[in-house]
Amino acid sequence: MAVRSLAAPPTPWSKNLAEPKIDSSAYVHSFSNIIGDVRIGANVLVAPGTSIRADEGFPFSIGENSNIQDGVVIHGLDEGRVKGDDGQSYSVWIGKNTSITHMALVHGPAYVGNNCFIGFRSTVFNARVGDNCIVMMHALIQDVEIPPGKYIPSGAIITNQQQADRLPDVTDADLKFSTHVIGVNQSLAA
Amino acid sequence: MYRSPPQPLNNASAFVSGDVTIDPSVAIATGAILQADRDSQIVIATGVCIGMGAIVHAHQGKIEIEAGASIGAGVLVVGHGTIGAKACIGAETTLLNPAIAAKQVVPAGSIVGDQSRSVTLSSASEE
Amino acid sequence: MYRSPPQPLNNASAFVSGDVTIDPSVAIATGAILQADRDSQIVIATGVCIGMGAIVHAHQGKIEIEAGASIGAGVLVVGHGTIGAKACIGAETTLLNPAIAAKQVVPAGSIVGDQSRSVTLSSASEE
Repeated sequence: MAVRSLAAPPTPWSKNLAEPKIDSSAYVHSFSNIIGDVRIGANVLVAPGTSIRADEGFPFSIGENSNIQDGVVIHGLDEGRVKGDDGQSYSVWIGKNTSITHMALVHGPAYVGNNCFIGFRSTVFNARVGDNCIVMMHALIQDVEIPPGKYIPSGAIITNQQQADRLPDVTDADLKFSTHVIGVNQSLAA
Repeated sequence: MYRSPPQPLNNASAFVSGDVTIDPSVAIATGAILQADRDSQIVIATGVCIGMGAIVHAHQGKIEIEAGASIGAGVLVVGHGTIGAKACIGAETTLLNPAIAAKQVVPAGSIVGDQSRSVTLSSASEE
Repeated sequence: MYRSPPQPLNNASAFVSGDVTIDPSVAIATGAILQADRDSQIVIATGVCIGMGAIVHAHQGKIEIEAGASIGAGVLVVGHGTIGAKACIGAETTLLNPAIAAKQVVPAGSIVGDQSRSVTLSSASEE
Protein backbone atom coordinates (compact mmCIF):
# COMPACT_ATOMS: atom_id res chain seq x y z
CA MET A 1 0.00 0.00 0.00
CA ALA A 2 1.21 3.45 -0.86
CA VAL A 3 2.10 5.43 2.19
CA ARG A 4 0.72 8.91 2.29
CA SER A 5 3.27 11.57 2.95
CA LEU A 6 1.67 14.88 3.63
CA ALA A 7 3.36 18.13 4.42
CA ALA A 8 1.87 19.98 7.36
CA PRO A 9 -0.13 22.93 6.14
CA PRO A 10 1.40 26.29 7.02
CA THR A 11 -0.25 27.59 10.18
CA PRO A 12 0.40 30.60 12.39
CA TRP A 13 2.53 28.40 14.63
CA SER A 14 4.23 26.24 12.02
CA LYS A 15 5.47 27.82 8.86
CA ASN A 16 7.74 25.06 7.68
CA LEU A 17 6.48 22.23 5.55
CA ALA A 18 8.09 19.19 7.14
CA GLU A 19 7.10 15.80 5.79
CA PRO A 20 6.72 12.55 7.70
CA LYS A 21 9.59 10.05 7.51
CA ILE A 22 8.03 6.63 7.39
CA ASP A 23 10.08 3.43 7.29
CA SER A 24 9.29 1.38 4.20
CA SER A 25 8.35 -1.63 6.35
CA ALA A 26 5.72 0.33 8.28
CA TYR A 27 2.06 -0.17 7.45
CA VAL A 28 0.13 3.05 7.36
CA HIS A 29 -3.51 2.64 6.52
CA SER A 30 -4.79 5.00 3.88
CA PHE A 31 -7.73 6.02 6.08
CA SER A 32 -5.42 7.81 8.47
CA ASN A 33 -3.95 11.23 8.68
CA ILE A 34 -0.25 11.83 9.29
CA ILE A 35 1.13 15.30 8.84
CA GLY A 36 4.28 17.19 9.71
CA ASP A 37 7.57 15.99 11.18
CA VAL A 38 6.58 12.47 12.24
CA ARG A 39 9.27 9.77 12.27
CA ILE A 40 7.87 6.26 12.04
CA GLY A 41 10.12 3.24 12.56
CA ALA A 42 10.25 -0.26 11.10
CA ASN A 43 7.17 -2.53 11.25
CA VAL A 44 5.01 0.13 12.84
CA LEU A 45 1.30 -0.31 12.24
CA VAL A 46 -0.93 2.73 11.86
CA ALA A 47 -4.60 1.68 11.74
CA PRO A 48 -7.57 3.38 10.07
CA GLY A 49 -9.06 6.50 11.60
CA THR A 50 -5.89 7.68 13.31
CA SER A 51 -4.76 11.28 13.35
CA ILE A 52 -1.06 11.97 13.91
CA ARG A 53 -0.61 15.69 13.49
CA ALA A 54 2.77 17.29 14.11
CA ASP A 55 1.56 20.70 13.03
CA GLU A 56 1.78 22.48 16.34
CA GLY A 57 4.21 20.62 18.57
CA PHE A 58 6.86 18.55 16.75
CA PRO A 59 8.67 16.30 16.03
CA PHE A 60 7.01 12.99 16.89
CA SER A 61 8.82 9.65 16.96
CA ILE A 62 7.17 6.21 16.92
CA GLY A 63 9.60 3.37 17.50
CA GLU A 64 9.82 0.05 15.69
CA ASN A 65 7.15 -2.64 16.10
CA SER A 66 4.79 -0.25 17.85
CA ASN A 67 1.17 -0.07 16.79
CA ILE A 68 -1.25 2.78 16.68
CA GLN A 69 -4.79 1.44 16.63
CA ASP A 70 -8.09 2.68 15.21
CA GLY A 71 -9.17 6.16 16.20
CA VAL A 72 -5.98 7.17 18.04
CA VAL A 73 -5.11 10.86 18.12
CA ILE A 74 -1.50 12.00 18.55
CA HIS A 75 -0.94 15.71 18.77
CA GLY A 76 1.32 18.11 20.67
CA LEU A 77 1.29 21.54 22.21
CA ASP A 78 3.50 24.17 20.68
CA GLU A 79 5.30 24.54 24.00
CA GLY A 80 7.01 21.74 25.89
CA ARG A 81 9.36 18.98 24.83
CA VAL A 82 10.40 15.57 26.15
CA LYS A 83 13.79 13.96 25.79
CA GLY A 84 13.74 10.90 23.55
CA ASP A 85 15.92 7.82 24.02
CA ASP A 86 18.24 9.23 21.33
CA GLY A 87 18.93 12.30 23.47
CA GLN A 88 17.07 14.64 21.14
CA SER A 89 14.03 16.65 22.05
CA TYR A 90 10.54 15.67 20.90
CA SER A 91 6.99 16.78 21.32
CA VAL A 92 5.84 13.14 21.41
CA TRP A 93 8.11 10.14 21.82
CA ILE A 94 6.69 6.63 21.60
CA GLY A 95 9.17 3.81 22.13
CA LYS A 96 9.48 0.35 20.60
CA ASN A 97 6.99 -2.52 20.84
CA THR A 98 4.38 -0.25 22.35
CA SER A 99 0.64 -0.38 21.68
CA ILE A 100 -1.48 2.72 21.61
CA THR A 101 -4.95 1.16 21.46
CA HIS A 102 -8.29 2.29 20.09
CA MET A 103 -9.24 5.93 20.63
CA ALA A 104 -6.33 6.72 22.94
CA LEU A 105 -5.04 10.29 22.99
CA VAL A 106 -1.31 10.97 23.31
CA HIS A 107 -0.85 14.70 23.56
CA GLY A 108 2.62 16.23 23.73
CA PRO A 109 4.66 16.96 25.58
CA ALA A 110 4.49 13.19 26.15
CA TYR A 111 6.92 10.31 26.43
CA VAL A 112 5.79 6.69 26.28
CA GLY A 113 8.55 4.11 26.75
CA ASN A 114 9.20 0.70 25.22
CA ASN A 115 6.83 -2.29 25.60
CA CYS A 116 4.01 -0.13 26.93
CA PHE A 117 0.29 -0.61 26.56
CA ILE A 118 -2.06 2.37 26.50
CA GLY A 119 -5.64 1.10 26.81
CA PHE A 120 -8.83 2.09 25.04
CA ARG A 121 -9.70 5.77 25.21
CA SER A 122 -6.94 6.63 27.70
CA THR A 123 -5.09 9.94 27.62
CA VAL A 124 -1.41 10.69 28.16
CA PHE A 125 -0.69 14.42 28.33
CA ASN A 126 2.32 16.30 29.65
CA ALA A 127 3.67 13.10 31.15
CA ARG A 128 6.32 10.38 30.94
CA VAL A 129 5.26 6.74 30.99
CA GLY A 130 8.24 4.47 31.71
CA ASP A 131 9.07 1.20 29.94
CA ASN A 132 6.82 -1.85 30.41
CA CYS A 133 3.88 0.06 31.85
CA ILE A 134 0.28 -1.02 31.31
CA VAL A 135 -2.35 1.70 31.27
CA MET A 136 -5.86 0.21 31.07
CA MET A 137 -8.97 1.90 29.71
CA HIS A 138 -10.46 5.37 30.12
CA ALA A 139 -7.49 6.48 32.24
CA LEU A 140 -5.90 9.91 32.42
CA ILE A 141 -2.16 10.34 32.90
CA GLN A 142 -1.26 14.00 33.19
CA ASP A 143 1.57 16.08 34.71
CA VAL A 144 3.34 13.01 36.14
CA GLU A 145 6.20 10.63 35.52
CA ILE A 146 5.17 6.97 35.78
CA PRO A 147 8.07 4.73 36.83
CA PRO A 148 8.76 1.66 34.65
CA GLY A 149 6.69 -1.49 35.07
CA LYS A 150 3.62 0.07 36.69
CA TYR A 151 -0.03 -0.87 36.27
CA ILE A 152 -2.69 1.82 35.87
CA PRO A 153 -6.21 0.38 36.24
CA SER A 154 -9.19 1.36 34.12
CA GLY A 155 -10.72 4.72 34.93
CA ALA A 156 -7.71 5.90 36.97
CA ILE A 157 -6.90 9.59 37.03
CA ILE A 158 -3.23 10.05 37.79
CA THR A 159 -2.40 13.73 37.98
CA ASN A 160 0.00 14.05 40.88
CA GLN A 161 3.37 12.47 41.43
CA GLN A 162 2.50 10.89 44.80
CA GLN A 163 -0.17 8.82 43.09
CA ALA A 164 2.23 7.89 40.33
CA ASP A 165 4.90 6.73 42.77
CA ARG A 166 2.47 4.39 44.56
CA LEU A 167 1.09 2.59 41.56
CA PRO A 168 1.16 -1.22 41.70
CA ASP A 169 3.51 -3.26 39.55
CA VAL A 170 2.39 -5.07 36.43
CA THR A 171 1.49 -8.72 37.05
CA ASP A 172 1.51 -11.67 34.63
CA ALA A 173 -2.27 -11.60 34.47
CA ASP A 174 -2.22 -7.95 33.41
CA LEU A 175 0.26 -8.78 30.70
CA LYS A 176 -1.89 -11.64 29.47
CA PHE A 177 -4.92 -9.40 29.16
CA SER A 178 -3.14 -6.60 27.38
CA THR A 179 -1.43 -9.03 25.01
CA HIS A 180 -4.85 -10.37 24.09
CA VAL A 181 -6.05 -6.87 23.30
CA ILE A 182 -3.00 -6.13 21.21
CA GLY A 183 -3.82 -9.25 19.20
CA VAL A 184 -6.96 -7.47 18.05
CA ASN A 185 -5.00 -5.41 15.65
CA GLN A 186 -2.18 -7.64 14.53
CA SER A 187 -4.14 -9.30 11.77
CA LEU A 188 -4.31 -5.96 10.00
CA ALA A 189 -0.63 -5.95 9.27
CA ALA A 190 -0.42 -8.02 6.14
CA MET B 1 -14.90 8.61 35.26
CA TYR B 2 -12.64 10.50 32.95
CA ARG B 3 -13.68 11.00 29.36
CA SER B 4 -11.42 12.34 26.71
CA PRO B 5 -12.42 15.67 25.22
CA PRO B 6 -14.22 15.73 21.90
CA GLN B 7 -11.74 15.18 19.16
CA PRO B 8 -11.80 16.64 15.69
CA LEU B 9 -12.77 14.29 12.96
CA ASN B 10 -10.52 14.10 9.98
CA ASN B 11 -12.52 11.58 8.09
CA ALA B 12 -15.40 12.92 6.13
CA SER B 13 -17.00 9.53 5.65
CA ALA B 14 -17.30 6.13 7.24
CA PHE B 15 -14.80 3.34 6.66
CA VAL B 16 -15.77 -0.29 6.31
CA SER B 17 -13.38 -3.24 6.03
CA GLY B 18 -13.68 -7.02 6.16
CA ASP B 19 -16.83 -9.14 6.36
CA VAL B 20 -19.33 -6.44 7.26
CA THR B 21 -23.03 -6.73 6.40
CA ILE B 22 -25.01 -3.52 6.72
CA ASP B 23 -28.73 -3.30 6.10
CA PRO B 24 -29.49 -0.56 3.57
CA SER B 25 -31.63 1.28 6.13
CA VAL B 26 -28.76 1.77 8.54
CA ALA B 27 -27.66 5.37 9.23
CA ILE B 28 -23.93 5.80 9.76
CA ALA B 29 -22.49 9.19 10.69
CA THR B 30 -19.19 10.62 9.55
CA GLY B 31 -15.94 9.19 10.78
CA ALA B 32 -17.34 5.82 11.83
CA ILE B 33 -15.14 2.76 11.36
CA LEU B 34 -16.55 -0.75 10.96
CA GLN B 35 -13.83 -3.30 10.77
CA ALA B 36 -13.97 -7.10 10.88
CA ASP B 37 -10.73 -8.97 11.37
CA ARG B 38 -10.01 -12.16 9.48
CA ASP B 39 -12.44 -14.95 10.52
CA SER B 40 -14.65 -12.34 12.14
CA GLN B 41 -17.83 -10.65 11.08
CA ILE B 42 -20.05 -7.63 11.69
CA VAL B 43 -23.78 -7.75 11.00
CA ILE B 44 -25.88 -4.59 11.36
CA ALA B 45 -29.64 -5.00 11.18
CA THR B 46 -32.37 -2.70 9.94
CA GLY B 47 -32.83 0.77 11.35
CA VAL B 48 -29.63 0.88 13.33
CA CYS B 49 -28.11 4.30 13.92
CA ILE B 50 -24.34 4.64 14.33
CA GLY B 51 -23.07 7.95 15.66
CA MET B 52 -20.19 10.12 14.58
CA GLY B 53 -16.76 8.59 14.98
CA ALA B 54 -17.98 5.30 16.45
CA ILE B 55 -15.68 2.31 16.01
CA VAL B 56 -16.91 -1.28 15.75
CA HIS B 57 -14.07 -3.77 15.56
CA ALA B 58 -14.95 -7.46 15.39
CA HIS B 59 -12.28 -9.81 16.64
CA GLN B 60 -12.43 -13.59 17.10
CA GLY B 61 -16.11 -13.78 16.30
CA LYS B 62 -19.16 -11.92 15.24
CA ILE B 63 -20.55 -8.59 16.41
CA GLU B 64 -24.26 -8.36 15.82
CA ILE B 65 -26.10 -5.07 16.16
CA GLU B 66 -29.80 -5.82 16.19
CA ALA B 67 -32.68 -3.86 14.70
CA GLY B 68 -33.17 -0.29 15.82
CA ALA B 69 -30.18 -0.05 18.15
CA SER B 70 -28.72 3.43 18.60
CA ILE B 71 -24.97 3.58 18.97
CA GLY B 72 -23.90 7.02 20.19
CA ALA B 73 -21.09 9.19 18.95
CA GLY B 74 -17.59 7.96 19.70
CA VAL B 75 -18.69 4.58 20.99
CA LEU B 76 -16.09 1.80 20.78
CA VAL B 77 -17.20 -1.82 20.37
CA VAL B 78 -14.43 -4.42 20.34
CA GLY B 79 -14.39 -8.21 20.27
CA HIS B 80 -17.49 -10.30 19.62
CA GLY B 81 -21.06 -10.32 20.93
CA THR B 82 -24.45 -8.76 20.52
CA ILE B 83 -26.08 -5.39 20.98
CA GLY B 84 -29.80 -6.10 21.36
CA ALA B 85 -32.69 -4.59 19.43
CA LYS B 86 -33.44 -0.94 20.23
CA ALA B 87 -30.63 -0.76 22.77
CA CYS B 88 -29.32 2.75 23.30
CA ILE B 89 -25.58 3.12 23.87
CA GLY B 90 -24.55 6.54 25.22
CA ALA B 91 -21.79 8.53 23.59
CA GLU B 92 -18.15 7.62 24.21
CA THR B 93 -18.90 4.30 25.83
CA THR B 94 -16.53 1.35 25.43
CA LEU B 95 -18.05 -2.13 25.04
CA LEU B 96 -15.77 -5.16 25.19
CA ASN B 97 -17.33 -8.40 23.95
CA PRO B 98 -20.80 -6.84 24.32
CA ALA B 99 -23.81 -8.73 25.67
CA ILE B 100 -26.31 -5.88 25.65
CA ALA B 101 -29.98 -6.84 26.04
CA ALA B 102 -32.78 -5.50 23.88
CA LYS B 103 -33.81 -1.96 24.87
CA GLN B 104 -30.97 -1.75 27.36
CA VAL B 105 -29.68 1.78 27.98
CA VAL B 106 -25.98 2.30 28.65
CA PRO B 107 -24.93 5.71 30.07
CA ALA B 108 -22.45 7.84 28.17
CA GLY B 109 -18.80 7.26 28.96
CA SER B 110 -19.23 3.77 30.47
CA ILE B 111 -16.86 0.84 30.19
CA VAL B 112 -18.72 -2.46 29.88
CA GLY B 113 -17.02 -5.86 29.75
CA ASP B 114 -13.65 -4.75 31.05
CA GLN B 115 -12.02 -7.83 32.63
CA SER B 116 -8.80 -6.17 33.64
CA ARG B 117 -7.58 -5.98 37.22
CA SER B 118 -9.08 -3.13 39.19
CA VAL B 119 -7.04 -1.48 41.89
CA THR B 120 -8.19 1.02 44.47
CA LEU B 121 -5.92 3.99 44.16
CA SER B 122 -7.83 6.44 46.34
CA SER B 123 -5.86 5.63 49.48
CA ALA B 124 -2.64 6.30 47.68
CA SER B 125 -3.65 9.88 47.03
CA GLU B 126 -4.72 10.61 50.60
CA GLU B 127 -1.31 11.13 52.04
CA MET C 1 -45.58 -0.64 31.47
CA TYR C 2 -47.11 -1.53 28.15
CA ARG C 3 -45.12 -0.85 25.06
CA SER C 4 -46.53 -1.19 21.61
CA PRO C 5 -45.06 -3.96 19.51
CA PRO C 6 -42.62 -2.99 16.80
CA GLN C 7 -44.50 -1.61 13.85
CA PRO C 8 -43.49 -1.68 10.24
CA LEU C 9 -42.05 1.54 9.00
CA ASN C 10 -43.41 3.07 5.86
CA ASN C 11 -40.83 5.79 5.53
CA ALA C 12 -37.64 4.65 3.92
CA SER C 13 -35.80 7.71 5.10
CA ALA C 14 -36.23 10.53 7.59
CA PHE C 15 -38.87 13.19 7.10
CA VAL C 16 -38.02 16.77 7.96
CA SER C 17 -40.41 19.70 7.92
CA GLY C 18 -40.34 23.29 9.18
CA ASP C 19 -37.44 25.15 10.74
CA VAL C 20 -35.10 22.25 11.45
CA THR C 21 -31.32 22.68 11.67
CA ILE C 22 -29.29 19.49 11.58
CA ASP C 23 -25.53 19.34 11.92
CA PRO C 24 -23.93 17.36 9.06
CA SER C 25 -22.44 14.86 11.53
CA VAL C 26 -25.85 13.74 12.83
CA ALA C 27 -26.96 10.16 12.14
CA ILE C 28 -30.70 9.77 11.61
CA ALA C 29 -32.08 6.27 11.27
CA THR C 30 -34.80 5.25 8.91
CA GLY C 31 -38.37 6.36 9.55
CA ALA C 32 -37.54 9.27 11.81
CA ILE C 33 -39.72 12.38 11.63
CA LEU C 34 -38.50 15.84 12.57
CA GLN C 35 -41.17 18.43 12.43
CA ALA C 36 -41.25 22.03 13.63
CA ASP C 37 -44.58 23.81 13.80
CA ARG C 38 -44.96 27.43 12.75
CA ASP C 39 -42.97 29.71 15.11
CA SER C 40 -41.19 26.65 16.43
CA GLN C 41 -37.76 25.26 15.77
CA ILE C 42 -35.62 22.13 16.06
CA VAL C 43 -31.84 22.33 16.42
CA ILE C 44 -29.75 19.18 16.40
CA ALA C 45 -26.07 19.52 17.35
CA THR C 46 -23.00 17.58 16.31
CA GLY C 47 -22.71 13.85 16.89
CA VAL C 48 -26.33 13.27 17.75
CA CYS C 49 -27.79 9.87 16.90
CA ILE C 50 -31.53 9.58 16.28
CA GLY C 51 -32.95 6.08 16.30
CA MET C 52 -35.31 4.29 13.96
CA GLY C 53 -38.79 5.78 13.80
CA ALA C 54 -38.16 8.47 16.38
CA ILE C 55 -40.43 11.52 16.21
CA VAL C 56 -39.37 14.99 17.27
CA HIS C 57 -42.16 17.52 17.08
CA ALA C 58 -41.45 21.11 18.16
CA HIS C 59 -44.49 23.03 19.30
CA GLN C 60 -44.66 26.52 20.79
CA GLY C 61 -40.90 26.82 21.07
CA LYS C 62 -37.57 25.28 20.34
CA ILE C 63 -36.38 21.72 20.84
CA GLU C 64 -32.63 21.58 21.17
CA ILE C 65 -30.81 18.27 21.05
CA GLU C 66 -27.28 18.91 22.27
CA ALA C 67 -24.00 17.41 21.11
CA GLY C 68 -23.57 13.66 21.32
CA ALA C 69 -27.06 12.86 22.58
CA SER C 70 -28.36 9.39 21.67
CA ILE C 71 -32.07 9.09 20.97
CA GLY C 72 -33.33 5.50 20.93
CA ALA C 73 -35.66 3.88 18.44
CA GLY C 74 -39.28 5.01 18.55
CA VAL C 75 -38.71 7.86 20.96
CA LEU C 76 -41.29 10.64 20.86
CA VAL C 77 -40.29 14.19 21.77
CA VAL C 78 -43.07 16.76 21.78
CA GLY C 79 -43.26 20.45 22.73
CA HIS C 80 -40.20 22.55 23.51
CA GLY C 81 -37.12 22.09 25.64
CA THR C 82 -33.66 20.63 25.70
CA ILE C 83 -32.05 17.23 25.60
CA GLY C 84 -28.59 17.73 27.10
CA ALA C 85 -25.24 16.74 25.67
CA LYS C 86 -24.51 12.99 25.65
CA ALA C 87 -27.87 12.17 27.19
CA CYS C 88 -29.14 8.72 26.31
CA ILE C 89 -32.87 8.28 25.78
CA GLY C 90 -34.00 4.64 25.82
CA ALA C 91 -36.20 3.22 23.09
CA GLU C 92 -39.91 4.02 22.97
CA THR C 93 -39.71 6.77 25.56
CA THR C 94 -42.03 9.77 25.42
CA LEU C 95 -40.63 13.15 26.40
CA LEU C 96 -43.02 16.06 26.85
CA ASN C 97 -41.37 19.50 26.95
CA PRO C 98 -38.06 17.81 27.75
CA ALA C 99 -35.58 19.18 30.28
CA ILE C 100 -33.04 16.39 30.10
CA ALA C 101 -29.67 17.15 31.70
CA ALA C 102 -26.35 16.43 30.06
CA LYS C 103 -25.37 12.73 30.32
CA GLN C 104 -28.76 11.87 31.80
CA VAL C 105 -30.02 8.36 31.08
CA VAL C 106 -33.72 7.71 30.54
CA PRO C 107 -34.78 4.03 30.64
CA ALA C 108 -36.61 2.56 27.66
CA GLY C 109 -40.37 3.00 27.65
CA SER C 110 -40.51 5.92 30.09
CA ILE C 111 -42.88 8.87 30.08
CA VAL C 112 -41.16 12.07 31.16
CA GLY C 113 -42.91 15.42 31.58
CA ASP C 114 -46.44 14.10 31.66
CA GLN C 115 -48.48 16.69 33.58
CA SER C 116 -51.83 14.98 33.29
CA ARG C 117 -53.83 13.85 36.29
CA SER C 118 -52.74 10.52 37.62
CA VAL C 119 -55.30 8.27 39.25
CA THR C 120 -54.68 5.19 41.34
CA LEU C 121 -56.67 2.48 39.68
CA SER C 122 -55.61 -0.59 41.65
CA SER C 123 -58.23 -0.16 44.44
CA ALA C 124 -61.00 0.57 41.94
CA SER C 125 -60.53 -2.83 40.36
CA GLU C 126 -60.85 -4.66 43.65
CA GLU C 127 -64.59 -4.21 43.97
